Amino acid sequence: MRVTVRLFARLRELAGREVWTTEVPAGATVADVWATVTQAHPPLAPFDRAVSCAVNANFSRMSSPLQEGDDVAFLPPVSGG
Amino acid sequence: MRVTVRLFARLRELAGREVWTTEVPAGATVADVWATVTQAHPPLAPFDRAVSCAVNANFSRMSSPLQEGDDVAFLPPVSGG
Amino acid sequence: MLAVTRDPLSIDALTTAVEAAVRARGEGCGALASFLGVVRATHQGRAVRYLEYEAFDALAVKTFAQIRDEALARWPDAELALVHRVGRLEIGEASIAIVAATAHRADAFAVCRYAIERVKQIAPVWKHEYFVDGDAWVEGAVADPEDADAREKAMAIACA
Amino acid sequence: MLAVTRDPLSIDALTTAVEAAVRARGEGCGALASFLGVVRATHQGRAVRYLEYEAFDALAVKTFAQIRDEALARWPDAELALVHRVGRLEIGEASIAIVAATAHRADAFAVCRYAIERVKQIAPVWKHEYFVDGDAWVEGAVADPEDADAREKAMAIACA
Repeated sequence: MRVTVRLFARLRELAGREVWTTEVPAGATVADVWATVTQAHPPLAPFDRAVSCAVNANFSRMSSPLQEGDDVAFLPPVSGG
Repeated sequence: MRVTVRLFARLRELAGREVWTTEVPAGATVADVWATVTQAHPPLAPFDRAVSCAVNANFSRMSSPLQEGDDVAFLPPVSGG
Repeated sequence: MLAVTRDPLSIDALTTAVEAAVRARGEGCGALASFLGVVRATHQGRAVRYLEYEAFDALAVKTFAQIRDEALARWPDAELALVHRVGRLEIGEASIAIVAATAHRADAFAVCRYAIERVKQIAPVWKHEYFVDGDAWVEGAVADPEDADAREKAMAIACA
Repeated sequence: MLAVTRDPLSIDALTTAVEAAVRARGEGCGALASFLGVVRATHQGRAVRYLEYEAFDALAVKTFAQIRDEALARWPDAELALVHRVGRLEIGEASIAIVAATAHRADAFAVCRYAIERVKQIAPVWKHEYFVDGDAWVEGAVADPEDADAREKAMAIACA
């Protein structure tokens, strides 16, 4: 199935890309998508334990299973305010 | 010597007057002026222990001696904010 | 930035002034905390029509300066603006505006809170409430700007 | 009153909206506490040229709504406005404006403080600092809006 991947802030800068679609196996989780992202962009790997994720603009868990067409966002540690 | 007396808020309302001049003996203190005020306006007497005072628009003590021409203000408990 | 006025209050105007004052002194502030006291529609169950505030203007401004001095003695990087409105105030209108600026937010909240506590303790300002069924002067603290206990109480509340 | 914007922020505008919202619900608020985060001229000794803030807008607004819900669960009489600015911000400009309204002042300060602490914990917003001699992303908390420990920490700071 196809999902959209979206990176923000330093993750976006390190990967050199912001939004793209990718093919993942049926039943894939957010963590599976993250694994493909870090494989393609090794500089993101250090964020393994510091990344937050959102599916369709709602906070999610790395263990959440995805649906066809989901929009999966990865967020580095935040610094608003 | 002559001093100006000035009342605020509820003191002014109870006395029915706001600013006037009065004659006090040389060496009189703020407390002496207050005594003449409460004598002339008995409804103010209950404020004996709750009145603050200012001389020439600076907070003062009831025991402070006055000078000719001083402006003596009496302030009921405050409620700003 | 320390005043008694008959005009409506604006936090934005005070913010601009305070931010500029702190920046002129050095690095600038990173945090501004503000307080606005507003006329409520009821007081202890009674329906309020409007309020009238009265101040001893000259002494009030000196009192605000004392409060600012006290705050800066404790928080040297702070700046403080404090304006009290007097005259007739309708429901929803603001009676007091305080803006405190510091480098970091914890201090900004503390300075702002300290200022409003001190105003309520010592500022020569009086509130006269006009209800649907009568009116009343509000009488709170006996103002004594030298009272160290009151000052410490305000500091304890601010730094809780 | 919960938004991400590229425009300059105004506490006065939020104050008007919040006061009206609370009044529409009942007696109105007596106290409004506000917070404004401002760009400082230096950060850890380095001279700042400007900042850029980036947000995940749609998620940020939902996060602000969660923060408001959390605040209202604890302070049912409260109302909260929260706007974060994004894009390029110059020194002295405000990045975030928060206005909290309640009946009484202690709660207003607490709600406002709670909101800024929570924003820093969970809002999907990022600060990119541009110095005279380089630039850096600022990375603070790992955002987890379900983390009860973080929520309790923010509450403890707010209610100290």
